[in-house]
Amino acid sequence: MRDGPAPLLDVADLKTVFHTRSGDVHAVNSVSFSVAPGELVGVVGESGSGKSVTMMSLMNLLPGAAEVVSGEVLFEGRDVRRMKRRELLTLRGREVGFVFQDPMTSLNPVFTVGRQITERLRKHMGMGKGAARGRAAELLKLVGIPDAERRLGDYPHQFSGGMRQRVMIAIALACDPKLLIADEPTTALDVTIQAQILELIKDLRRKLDMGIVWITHDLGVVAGIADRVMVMYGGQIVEQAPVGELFARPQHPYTRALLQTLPSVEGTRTERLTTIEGQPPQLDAHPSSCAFAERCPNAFGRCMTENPVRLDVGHQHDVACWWDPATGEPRNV
Amino acid sequence: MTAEAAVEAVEDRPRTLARDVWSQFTAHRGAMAGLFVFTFIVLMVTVGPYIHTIDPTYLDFRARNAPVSWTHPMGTDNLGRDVLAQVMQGGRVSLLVGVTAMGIAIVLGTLIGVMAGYFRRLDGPLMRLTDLFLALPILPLLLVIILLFRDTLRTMFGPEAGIFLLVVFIIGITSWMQTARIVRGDVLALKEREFVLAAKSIGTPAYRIILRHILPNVLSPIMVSATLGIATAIITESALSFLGLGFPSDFPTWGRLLFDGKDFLDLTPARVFWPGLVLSLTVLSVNYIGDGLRDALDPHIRGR
Amino acid sequence: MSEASPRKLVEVRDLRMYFDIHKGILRRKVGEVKAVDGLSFDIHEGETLGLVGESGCGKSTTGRAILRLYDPTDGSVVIDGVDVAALDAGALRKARPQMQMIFQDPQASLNPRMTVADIISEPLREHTDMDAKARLARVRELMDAVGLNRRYADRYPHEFSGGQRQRIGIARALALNPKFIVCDEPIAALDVSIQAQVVNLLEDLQRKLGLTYLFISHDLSMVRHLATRVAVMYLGKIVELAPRDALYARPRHPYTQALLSAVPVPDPQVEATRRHIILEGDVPSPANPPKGCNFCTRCPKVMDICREVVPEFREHTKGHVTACHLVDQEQDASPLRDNDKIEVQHGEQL
Amino acid sequence: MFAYTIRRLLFAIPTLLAISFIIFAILDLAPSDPTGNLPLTIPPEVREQIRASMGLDEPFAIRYLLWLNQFFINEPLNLIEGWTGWQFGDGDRLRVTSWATRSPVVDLIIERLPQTLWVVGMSQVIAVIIAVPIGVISAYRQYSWFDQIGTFVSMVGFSIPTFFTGLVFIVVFSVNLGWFPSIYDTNHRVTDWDSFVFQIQQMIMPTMVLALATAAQLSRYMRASMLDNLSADYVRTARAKGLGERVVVWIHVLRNSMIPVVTVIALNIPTIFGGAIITEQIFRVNGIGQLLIIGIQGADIPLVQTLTFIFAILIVLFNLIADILYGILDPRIRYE
Amino acid sequence: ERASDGQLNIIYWQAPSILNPYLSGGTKELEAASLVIEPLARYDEVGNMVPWLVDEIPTVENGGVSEDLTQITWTISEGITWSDGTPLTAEDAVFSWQYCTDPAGGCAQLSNYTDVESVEAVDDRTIRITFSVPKPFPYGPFVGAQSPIIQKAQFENCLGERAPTCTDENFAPIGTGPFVVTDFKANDVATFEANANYRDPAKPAFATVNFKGGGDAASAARSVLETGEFDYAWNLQVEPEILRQMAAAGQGELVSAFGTSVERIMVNFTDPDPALGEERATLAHPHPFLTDPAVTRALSLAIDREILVEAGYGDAGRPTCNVLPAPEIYASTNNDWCLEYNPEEANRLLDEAGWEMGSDGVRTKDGERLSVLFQTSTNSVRQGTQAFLKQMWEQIGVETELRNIDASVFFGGDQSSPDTFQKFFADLEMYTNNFDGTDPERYMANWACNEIPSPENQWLGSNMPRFCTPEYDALVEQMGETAALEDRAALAIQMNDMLMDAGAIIPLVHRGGVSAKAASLEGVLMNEWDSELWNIADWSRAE
Ligand SMILES: Nc1ncnc2c1ncn2[C@@H]1O[C@H](COP(=O)(O)OP(=O)(O)OP(=O)(O)O)[C@@H](O)[C@H]1O
Ligand SMILES: Nc1ncnc2c1ncn2[C@@H]1O[C@H](COP(=O)(O)OP(=O)(O)OP(=O)(O)O)[C@@H](O)[C@H]1O
Ligand SMILES: [Mg+2]
Ligand SMILES: [Mg+2]
Repeated sequence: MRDGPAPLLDVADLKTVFHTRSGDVHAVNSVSFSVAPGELVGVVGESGSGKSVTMMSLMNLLPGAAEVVSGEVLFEGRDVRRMKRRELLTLRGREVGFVFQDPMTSLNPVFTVGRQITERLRKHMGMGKGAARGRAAELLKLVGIPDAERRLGDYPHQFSGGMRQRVMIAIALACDPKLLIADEPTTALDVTIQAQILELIKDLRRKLDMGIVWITHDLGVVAGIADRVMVMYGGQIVEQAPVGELFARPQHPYTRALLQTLPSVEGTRTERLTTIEGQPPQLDAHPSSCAFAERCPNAFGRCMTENPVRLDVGHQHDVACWWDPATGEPRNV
Repeated sequence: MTAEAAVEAVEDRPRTLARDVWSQFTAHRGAMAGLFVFTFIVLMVTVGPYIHTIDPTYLDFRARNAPVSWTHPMGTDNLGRDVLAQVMQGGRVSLLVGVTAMGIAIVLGTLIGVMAGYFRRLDGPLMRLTDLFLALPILPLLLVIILLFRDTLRTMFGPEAGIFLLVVFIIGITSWMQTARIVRGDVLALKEREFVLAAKSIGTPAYRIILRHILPNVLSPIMVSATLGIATAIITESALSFLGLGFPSDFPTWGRLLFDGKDFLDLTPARVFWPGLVLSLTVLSVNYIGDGLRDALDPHIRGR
Repeated sequence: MSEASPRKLVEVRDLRMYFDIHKGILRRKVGEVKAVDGLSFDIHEGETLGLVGESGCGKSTTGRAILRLYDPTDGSVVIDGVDVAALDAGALRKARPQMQMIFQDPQASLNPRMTVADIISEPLREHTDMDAKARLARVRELMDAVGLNRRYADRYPHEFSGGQRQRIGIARALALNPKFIVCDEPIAALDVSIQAQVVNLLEDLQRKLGLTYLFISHDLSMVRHLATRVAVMYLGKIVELAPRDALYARPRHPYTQALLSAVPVPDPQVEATRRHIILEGDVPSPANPPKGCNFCTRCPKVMDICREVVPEFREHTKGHVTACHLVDQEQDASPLRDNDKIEVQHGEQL
Repeated sequence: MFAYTIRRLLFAIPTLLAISFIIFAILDLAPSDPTGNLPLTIPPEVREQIRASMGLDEPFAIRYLLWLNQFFINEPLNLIEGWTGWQFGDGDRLRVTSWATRSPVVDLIIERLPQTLWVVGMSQVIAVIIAVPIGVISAYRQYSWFDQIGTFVSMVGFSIPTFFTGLVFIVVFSVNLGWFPSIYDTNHRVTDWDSFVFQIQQMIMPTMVLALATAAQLSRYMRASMLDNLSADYVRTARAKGLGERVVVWIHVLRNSMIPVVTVIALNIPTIFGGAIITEQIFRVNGIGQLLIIGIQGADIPLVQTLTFIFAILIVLFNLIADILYGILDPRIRYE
Repeated sequence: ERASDGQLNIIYWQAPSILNPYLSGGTKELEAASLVIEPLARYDEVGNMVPWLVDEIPTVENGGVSEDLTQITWTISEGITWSDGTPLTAEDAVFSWQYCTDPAGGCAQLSNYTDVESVEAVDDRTIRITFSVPKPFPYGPFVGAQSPIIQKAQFENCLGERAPTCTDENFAPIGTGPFVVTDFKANDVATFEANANYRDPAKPAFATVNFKGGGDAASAARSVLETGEFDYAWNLQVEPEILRQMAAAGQGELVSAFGTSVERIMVNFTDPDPALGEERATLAHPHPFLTDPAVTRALSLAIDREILVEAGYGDAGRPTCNVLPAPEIYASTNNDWCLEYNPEEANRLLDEAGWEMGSDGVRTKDGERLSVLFQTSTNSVRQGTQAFLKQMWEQIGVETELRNIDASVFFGGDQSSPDTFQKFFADLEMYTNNFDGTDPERYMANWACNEIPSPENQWLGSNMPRFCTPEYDALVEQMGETAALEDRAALAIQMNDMLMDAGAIIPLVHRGGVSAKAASLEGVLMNEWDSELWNIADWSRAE
């Protein structure tokens, strides 16, 4: 499956645990994936499935209670988890850009937007004050904020939600990163603004040739921009395929259910929505069974005793499920 | 969300809020230690005098400035009074002052805070009133009020009860403002919460919204203010004693004992050490209990 | 569709809700946020009117003003023959059981310190004289109706999942057998997999109990699924109101068009070929709306007249109302032909 | 912001007037008497005469208005004259006069301000210097041993009355160790290095007593505020930008955390003046707190009235400052 | 040699608020001012009058006092100058009199000029004072710290109403004393330097004086006895064991002297029952039981005064049974029965008088309980004493309720306050009183009938017990006409005994002053009759 260019990011067997008062939460369980340069990988999954935690684990941006217990993160072949502090800072600052979930709170309210952009430029691009300002204004223009020069002096609260999200993108893009990780950057926004931003990203991606990881739980968005999609459930990647392939031949029961629950603005209107019954899994122990088994219409004995491994089903498509939808029978592996 | 759902999946027995709070509270080590110490002190001052039966006001001239011994576990003072007996007696008063004054402050503060927060029309006047009280310099006023009303109260309730009421009243009436402000802030936010809107859409009248929806939800800042209130009231009482106000000198309180004993630091250190220790321990334990309560009552923390 | 002419349950006329802005040394009123600026529409008995629009355009305010949770600045709201906008406190309280609301955030709309049974029985306590036993029986009934396990009656909201919490909210709204329910983004805070459950529940209940919904949402695909007719709001005004299929198939107002085109479709093939209308800029502030048409600052088809004259709200085809100069002009050029057809189609569909 | 400030100032006026009236009235009702502390050998007639010479026989309203006039018009004019050398009228205005010293109250207060400001001011500075790092580190390493000990110590500091700490300080550092003087020399002038050292020595104990009590409280606020902010999303953003931990904590988080703390500090200052009363008493700093106590003990009503009222003004003023600071520090409020 | 011993550090824990003794009657002000301004004659440490700015004390014998006792003539010594170099003249004395007697000035020392008809400057150095009545003891004006001479040139514009506005003058009077004010901070600190024009060129030994105030007595004592920061500390009303322990540090020592101060219990002969309303504590209603001498005598007998002294006063107190304990010749010995602590006798007396012990331990007679309300001013020693008394009286079946009132209220004499010692709305009250100088005439007149406080005289009056007998009044009168010292002494003793027998006053402790001085300080002669600092010019630092 990795036959394209050498991967920009390669993650293997990543495990992250939250140590809380009421016990450990295994938020990420043996996640492996890779991102090629210039590739846009969409990550979908329901709330709490570990999308954000996975991405934060990569660059060690987890909150205090969390711990990456195992796994390997290679960025251009360099092992991120064994990096020295300084090297890690440079990696975060120069080569990776992050856009976080909530634009309303992700900017520091007491510093001007200009300062929050130039800060990064000055530290990691070694720019002087003036140069950094110039570049910051350029960036704001790039993300489509009018009157950029003047708005550098404004504070975050003077921007609307959509504009703040664009500022976040500007910060993320400031040092021409090789990898952009965007964590639900449009979930909080209106559709029209979301459309603006999606357009912007498509545009930038063409221009800058970045690898992008785009987290969302909106399958529509994924369908619109991603090259490849990963589906997460219960802290694991349960399915992974190029976008067309996934929508055309979803393999995992969760993915299939998800696609069916969605009404659409176009096409035929369903009379009744399909639902996924049951509760999301509890993450208090390392899984010994399939996390989706309890809600799965096709679950059978093996699902309860053995956590499925990811199986290649061809067309660069792999899935972690013991059951084969094509045959309607368990896979024999 | 998942965590809560998870909780639900595991436990089927119905749980109550109180039990939840309690289990969270017991997980707080400091708070439990505080509760233990506080209980111990309360027991000491309530049950103690039945075990150590020396009359705290009895002057045993031959035993003045006695060192620590079995008969006088904390020694005696310069007039031969037993310090332990006084500490226990004083503790009753100090604790009672703390609790009652705090009670007044909390009731007033909550009432005014809720009124100001909930009724937009009352907000302005009540907050001005709060500002006014905040801006009143307490100390001189305390003095004057005590001087003014001491006699009336004394004749009405007797010397000790009278001054007790006065001290408690004054501390209470001058320390509700913080609570009022905090409560008002919370009520302002709560008022906009959808469950209050939901109650309104049902047609629940204002007073019942306040009782049913607002008050229980401002409970946690109130509880925290309450614990802080006990602590400050005890300290304020002792400061009053320091300035020669407050209770008559033959009526021990912890502050009074400290004040009277401070010059004897070299001679009979036990006389200052023990009241100082119980005073500090009480304030400390109450503060820790407050800390624990805050955590336990905070749904954000509890939810996780 | 108009032949059957179902009874109008709710009639909103020229509803306005302005919030005052105070500024300066003396806190004098210096302006108003025109959150809702002259809405008129009807809701028929048994139908679902979808209300869509961007964040901050005044959807929630509309819903609340209709239920008299805000005192409207102007206009009338007649629900079942009673003008609730003009009722006094006592009469309003009596009218409350008729109309209920389901809220956006299931967490925030439930008092975290009350048990489920308490929450659901609160309306019963306020409006009926049932005793505790009768109330509990009714609560159980309601919990069954919304698909909550009866055993959970004395649990607290935080012990439930989002979807379950929303069910509690729905049960509370149903307690007094209301005719009309305002659903203020009841699914926005829910996960995709749970949204469907709640929407299905709402549909089932409507069918069973003959409820009338005002369904507020910014999720156009859900609205398409659920609503009978759809109103599109922009900056305090309705810009387009039409039967659902007419609106989705043939949006007329440029804003509606942009909105629909911006909704991503979960199908890579469709997405690859779809043309998105990308609007420039942000929504203006309702405190300071532009002169003329509210949409003129972002409209891709803006004309000079739009910056001057407020477009009128006109019913060009039966049941399809638009407020747009462009539509007016097109209409004038080619009076009523295409639209007749469309209308007929819709009539059949409904 | 400006309008807001002006508005607050305007609101302060009726509040202050109300307070002035309350203070005046309550103190006037007080049964204490300026001649109460005179030796008993002074016969009653003489006492009567002394009272009359103090203007005690005027009716209440007149005295109140007179006092208002003196306090709000005459004294400010005098101060302006003193500072600028300008002359308004004949300069012979009736002033608020203390009964005990027979001298203008305002002069007494001005004379005492330096030591109070020095001690209270320094204690605040030291309190902040102690409290901020403790609060920051406690929060940054929440539940570490540093945090636990910090919490414990600050709670202990919070729960011991200052009169007690002060005394222990004197016994330990003055009597037993002989390091610092137990009595503050208000006449001391700093002229050279040695006198500077002495000034520091004599300030250490009163300042520390106050500072410790304040720091205990401040560090709690600081910690809570830091905890709030450390988990905020923008911190993650800052880290993601590749900023070092030091910059993240000491610039991004601290700046935000200081917003509530600074207002707490500002609100605290008037109470410190109150708390300083006891400290001043213990170390003979003889600042305005001690003046107040003497005034109360000596029933020097004009002095007490003026001082309490000045305290009230300070409280109102610092409330205002707190609010304005809040606005200045927090841009969300600044552009209201 | 003048100004050779550096700085003298004095601490008065109550700080002086003004340096003009005419505008403040407080001891602290008087004593601070005594460094600067002086009277014509002073009392020495044993109470003898010594000429100060004059060469000799005028008497009838040396012709200084007229035969009819209405005139006294003082002659200022040669060459006495103010610190500004101008000579002290009789005019200054005349001015001092005018200054104090101006009705609008509010002079606190007015009583020193009682009955003075005129003060004249006969010549530059001769002052003649004329009294309106014969004065057997004509040494009121210009004798002792209470009535010093102020400079006319300085205070000329400060007469009457203007007195309080002269802040500069009041804070830095010019005097003839050994020191000159250099700086004065009211209620805080005063600094002085040696007077260059002082009459004795070798004095004072100290170049400067730092006169600090504030804090409390215990810490003032500590600063002299333990830390050695100060040389002299005044009025150390501290528990004796503390003082003793501090003195053990060796930095300094305690000095004490006895004057006329007596801590006493005043017995209310009138009924303070609040139910009486307006007539509360007036002669209209005699006290239900305190007028019974058996009761007061029993109360007195049941007091172990030794314990009170030991617990509260130490070396600065001794038990006394007289309200007039000094000077020596005035002290009665007829009441010494009370020195012996004798509860049995007290119980016997009460039994005899028909007071029967009740089941609750309180005696009753005709339904009247022996229950007293006992008030005093707030002060830890007094509260200790109160507690002891309460316990001692419990032994004889007397129930005591204690009350303490802030001193400024208790002694404040405010019409509206019910808590003043003059209203005496209690059964017993305790405080200390004394008299200035050595002559008890005015003091003993305190218990005349016309001195009884009542609503009619706005409760002004010094006869707190409301004791009133014609015999006593007659003695008061007689004393005003008697000149010979021995006769005056006999009269005083007689009056003292009369009060004791009636039980109007229960004396407890003869109180002395205690001060502390640094070990290195020499020349201190503790004086209770005049300013403690009376001879500060003679103080010096040991080598
Ligand atoms: N600070 C924390 N403490 C404990 N558990 C946490 C914490 N943060 C996240 N988790 C848990 O980790 C799991 C994964 O969370 P994550 O935020 O990655 O989900 P997500 O897929 O990003 O969801 P969403 O779509 O809602 O953003 C969840 O079960 C969550 O409860
Ligand atoms: N109480 C209020 N005071 C002042 N302005 C208000 C108030 N409530 C709402 N507004 C303003 O009115 C406008 C409409 O708000 P409303 O909440 O109705 O929008 P909405 O369409 O429901 O948005 P969302 O999709 O975010 O819920 C907004 O600009 C809002 O800022
Ligand atoms: Mg996430
Ligand atoms: Mg809304």
